[in-house]
Amino acid sequence: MYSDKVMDHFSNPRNVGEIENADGVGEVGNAHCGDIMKVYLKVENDIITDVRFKTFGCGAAIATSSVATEMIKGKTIDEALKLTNKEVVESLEGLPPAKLHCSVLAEEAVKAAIEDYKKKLGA
Amino acid sequence: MYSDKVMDHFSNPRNVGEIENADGVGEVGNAHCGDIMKVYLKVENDIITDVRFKTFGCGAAIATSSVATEMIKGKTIDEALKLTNKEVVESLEGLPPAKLHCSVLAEEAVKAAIEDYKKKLGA
Amino acid sequence: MNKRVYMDHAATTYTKTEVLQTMMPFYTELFGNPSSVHQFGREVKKHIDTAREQIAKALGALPEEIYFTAGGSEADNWAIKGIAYANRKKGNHIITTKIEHPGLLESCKYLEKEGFEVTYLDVDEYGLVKPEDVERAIKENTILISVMYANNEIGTIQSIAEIAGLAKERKIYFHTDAVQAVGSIKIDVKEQNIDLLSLSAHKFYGPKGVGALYIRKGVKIISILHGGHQERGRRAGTENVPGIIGLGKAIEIAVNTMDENAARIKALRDKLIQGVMEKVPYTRLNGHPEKRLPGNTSFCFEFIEGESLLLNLDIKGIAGSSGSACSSGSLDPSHVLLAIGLSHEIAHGSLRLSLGDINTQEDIDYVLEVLPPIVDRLRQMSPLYERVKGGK
Amino acid sequence: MNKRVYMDHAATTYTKTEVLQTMMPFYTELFGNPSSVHQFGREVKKHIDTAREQIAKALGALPEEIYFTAGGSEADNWAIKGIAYANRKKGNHIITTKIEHPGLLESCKYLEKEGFEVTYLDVDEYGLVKPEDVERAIKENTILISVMYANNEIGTIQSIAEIAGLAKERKIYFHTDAVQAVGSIKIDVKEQNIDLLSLSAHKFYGPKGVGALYIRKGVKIISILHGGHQERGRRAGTENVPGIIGLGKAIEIAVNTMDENAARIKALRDKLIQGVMEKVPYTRLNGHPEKRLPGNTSFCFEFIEGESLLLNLDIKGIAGSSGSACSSGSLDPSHVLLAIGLSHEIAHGSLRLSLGDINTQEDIDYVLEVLPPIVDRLRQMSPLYERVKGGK
Ligand SMILES: Cc1ncc(COP(=O)(O)O)c(C=O)c1O
Ligand SMILES: Cc1ncc(COP(=O)(O)O)c(C=O)c1O
Repeated sequence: MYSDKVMDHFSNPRNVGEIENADGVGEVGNAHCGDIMKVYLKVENDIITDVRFKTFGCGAAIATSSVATEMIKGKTIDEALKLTNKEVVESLEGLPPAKLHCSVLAEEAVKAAIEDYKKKLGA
Repeated sequence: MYSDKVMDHFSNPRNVGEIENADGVGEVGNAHCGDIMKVYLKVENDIITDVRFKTFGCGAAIATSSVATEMIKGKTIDEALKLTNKEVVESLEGLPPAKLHCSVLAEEAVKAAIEDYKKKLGA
Repeated sequence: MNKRVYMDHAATTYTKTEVLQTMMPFYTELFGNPSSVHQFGREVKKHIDTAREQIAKALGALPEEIYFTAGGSEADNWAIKGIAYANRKKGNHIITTKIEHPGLLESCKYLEKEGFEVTYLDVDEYGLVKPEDVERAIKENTILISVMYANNEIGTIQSIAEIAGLAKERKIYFHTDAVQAVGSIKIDVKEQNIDLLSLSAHKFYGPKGVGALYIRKGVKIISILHGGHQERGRRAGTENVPGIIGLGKAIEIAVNTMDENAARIKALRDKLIQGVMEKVPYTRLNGHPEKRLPGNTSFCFEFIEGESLLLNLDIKGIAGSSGSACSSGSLDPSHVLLAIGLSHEIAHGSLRLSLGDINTQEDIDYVLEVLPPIVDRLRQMSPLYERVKGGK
Repeated sequence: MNKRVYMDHAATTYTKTEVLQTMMPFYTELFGNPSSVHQFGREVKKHIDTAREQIAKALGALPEEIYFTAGGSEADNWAIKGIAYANRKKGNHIITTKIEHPGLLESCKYLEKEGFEVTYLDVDEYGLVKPEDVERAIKENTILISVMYANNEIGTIQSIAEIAGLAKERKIYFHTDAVQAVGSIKIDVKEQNIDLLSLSAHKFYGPKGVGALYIRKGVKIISILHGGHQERGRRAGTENVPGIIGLGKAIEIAVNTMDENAARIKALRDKLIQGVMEKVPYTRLNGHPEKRLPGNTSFCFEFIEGESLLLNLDIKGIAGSSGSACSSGSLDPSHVLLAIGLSHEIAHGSLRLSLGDINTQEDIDYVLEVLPPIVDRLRQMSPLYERVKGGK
C-alpha cells in the first residue's frame, strides 16, 4: 500500500514534538475527518532554524508531516512558502490516491504556521 | 440418478421387439415430446402369452416399458388392465420426479394395446 | 523480528488442513459437472448433497432449504432483493438496522432507489437492537425484517429469537446475516423462527468465495442470478464444487468442536480485554460486555487514529483491523461505531482484534506488551492528547 | 471394464496440476483478506493484482478492466442487467440471439418482465448470426447487443469483430459471452471492439466457481452485487482468492499453449466427426463445418433419444452430453438445436462430445468402436426406426 519511503517516515518520523515559545504555529484539519496537523516554527533571520509537528491521523498523515517538516528546515520563509503537496508526494515516492489529501494537509499546515509567524511579526 | 433396478432394465431390457400379427398393438406418446412407446400383445384364452415393446425415449422410458411388459406377461386381460403407473415405479425401486411421466406412459401403452385387442375381438 | 500474530479472524480465517484435504480430490479426479448425466457428474452430485446435509444439520434446517452462493455478500443481496421483488405486491417496506454489513446495507440502499422504503433501526450504546423498536417500526406494508445475528465490528449478539418471533406473529419474513455467528455460536433456525439466514465459509476455517443462503421452505423469493437449473433453478452457475465440499466439512468441524473452542477463545478474549483496559488509559471497550462473540475484542483509544495504530502493530507482526476489513477503503469512520453513539473523533481510534483457533496465551501476552507503548507513542505525537494533558 | 473416456470438456474441465499448485498456498499460508491493511492482507493483494494482469494480457485488455465474479453465469447476469439498468434513460432495447446460454437468456427474460424489450435474433442452419440481421434489429432505443463468441452446444464461432463494429458505429454497447471461447481461440477485445466479455475458469482447466467480466473503461454499468469496496466498489464480497489465482494461472497457460493444443485437438475432432459420419447412417453434424471450436463435435442421430444414448455410452465409460449440461434438468430439447432449424424429434437425438487436453487417438478409436453399435441397438428398439425401414 505505502512506499518504503512512506513507511520509513511513518516508523521514524522526523521532527516530532512541540517548540516552546514558537515563532509560528499552524494547525489544520479536524478530528471529525480523522486528520489534524500542527506545525511549530522557530525562525531566525528569515530562516527556519527549527520545525516540529504533532499529528493525529493515518500513516500517510504522519509521513507527510514528517517529510514536509524535513523539507522546510533550513529554508527561508519564502522558499518554504513554495512547498507544494506535489513535492511532498514526490519525496515520499508516491501516495495511494485515497491518501493524497494528506499531502495537501501538510502543505496547508506549513503555510498556516508561516502565516502565523508573519502575523506575529507584523503585530 | 436412476436406481439399480432401472439401470438393469435399461441395460438389459426384457421383451424388446415386435410381434407379427399381434392380437393387440398400442402406441402412445409422440416424437415431439421425446417419448414413444409401442406395445404388442399375443393373447390366448384371455391370457397375455407374449408381449413385446419398442420405445423411443430416455432411460426411464425404456426401463418402464421393459418392466411393464414383464409385469403383464402371463396375466389375464383383466389383471393387466389393473396395472398402475405406481406399481411400475415401485417395481423399479423409484424414479426421479422428472421421470414419473414415463411410468404413466407405460401404463397407457399397455392399456392402449389391450383396447386394440378388445376392439379387434369385437370387430 | 519474525513473530507474527494473526488477530483478524473476523476478516477471514485460514482454511483448515482437514477441510482442504476433503476439497483436493474435486479439482483433479472428481472434477465432473454435477449437472451432467454421466458418472463423472453423478459421483460429484452425491458429495454436493452431503455438503448440503452437513450445513442443514448445523443449522437445524432441511437439506433442501440450503442454497449455495459465492459468499456472505451474495447471500445478503439475494435475501434482501429476492424477498423485496417477490413480495412487492404485498408491500414495499423493509426494516433493518444501522449496524448491518455493507452487503446488506447497500442492497437496501439500492432498493430505496427502486421505490422501496427502508427503516434503519437505531441500536443502543452496546449495539443492541431493542425488540420494542422493531415492533414499533412494523407497518401494514412491511414485508421483511433483517437483523444481523452478531456484528462483525463490535461482536454484539442480538436477541434474534425474540425479534424473529415478532416477525412471525405478523407473518413478516425474517432474515438474519449470520456470517459472523455461524460456527462460533449455536443457531437453530427452526427453534428461532428464522426464515432466511446468510453464511460464509471463510469465517469458520472454510475456503473463501463460497457461502450459503438458508431459505425456509415456502418462503416466496425470486432469484438474482438467472440461468441454468443449478440449485433447483434458484441460483445459476456451475457449482463451486471444491468450495462447497469445503464449506460442508468446515461447518461440520466448527459445530462439533464449538463448545470447547468457544470456551478457550472466550478465556483468551477476556484476558485480552482486561489487560488492555488496565494498561491503556483513555480506552473504551466497544460492544456488549457479555452478549458478544467469543473471539471479538473492539476498543477505541482516544486521541489517536486507527490506521496508524494498525500499521505500527503490523510492523510488530500483529494483524488487526480498524472497523470491517471491507470498509477499509472508505475514509469515514465505521458506521457501526457511530451508531453506538461514538463521536467521529473517538470512532477514528478503533481497533478490532478478533481471536481464533490459532491464537495462544503467548499471543495475548505479546499484544499486551507491544500495544500500550505504541498507543502511548502515537498519543505523544497527537495534538489532541496535548490538549488533554494541558487541561489536567 | 475400467476404461473411462471424458469427452465433456465443454461442461467442465479438471483443474491442471500446475494451476492447483499455484492455488494451494492461498488456503493455508497466504490466507489474509486482500482488503486488510496488514501484511497478511497486503501480500495477498499483490497476487490478486498479478492474476488480473494475466487475464488482461490474455484478452488484450487493461488490468483495471477485469472484474472477478463467481463464474460465467454471474458475469452474464451482470453484463446484461448492469448495462440495462445503468442506461435505461437512454433506451430499453436489447438485441441478443436465440442460441445464448441460459445465464444470458434468462437474464434477458427477467428484464422483459421489468419493462425492457429484447430482440432474440435467429441464426442460420449452422448457428451463425447474420450481421445484416443485427443491423436490421437496431433501433433508436437499442442500448446493448450481446452475441456469444462461440456456442457451447454446437461450437459455432460468430463473426464477433464484424458485429461489434456495427455496435460501435452506433455507440451501442457490445457484450459477448466468451465462456466457451476463452482459452481455446484467440481473442483481442480492443481489436475486436468488445465492450464487455464474460469468461469462466473451469472451461479452461481452472477451478470452478470463479470467472470474470471484462468491462471496457468508460462503460456505464451498475453493480448487481452490492456491499463492500472489493473490485473497486463494483462487485461486493471477500475475494475467492485461491480461485482468482487459479484463474490467472489457467488463462496464462491456455494462451501460451493455445496454438499447439488447438491444432492437436482439432485433428482429433475432425477424425471423430469423419468416423461418426461414416459409420453411423441417418446422422447429421450440428454446427458450422469450419467455424467451430477446436474441441466441439455435435451430432443428431435420427430415431433415438439422447439420454438413453448418453447412459449407454456412460456404461461403456464414455462421458458426453446431450445439449448443455446446465439444461439437462429440462425435458425440452435444446433451444440451440431448435434454433438451427431441427425438429423436436431430431433434436432429442443429440450428442455432444467435447474434446480436451486429456483426449488421445485411442479415445477416438474407442468411441468409434463403441458408439455405432449402441446407436444401432437403440434404433432396433425404436418404433420410429421401424417406420423408416418399413418405408425403404
Ligand atoms: C457459453 C456459456 N456461457 C455461460 C456459462 C456459465 O458459466 P458458469 O457455469 O461458470 O456460470 C457456460 C457454461 O456453463 C457456457 O458454456
Ligand atoms: C456480518 C457480515 N456479513 C457479510 C459479510 C460478507 O461475506 P463475504 O465477504 O463472504 O461476501 C461479512 C464479511 O465480510 C460479514 O462480516
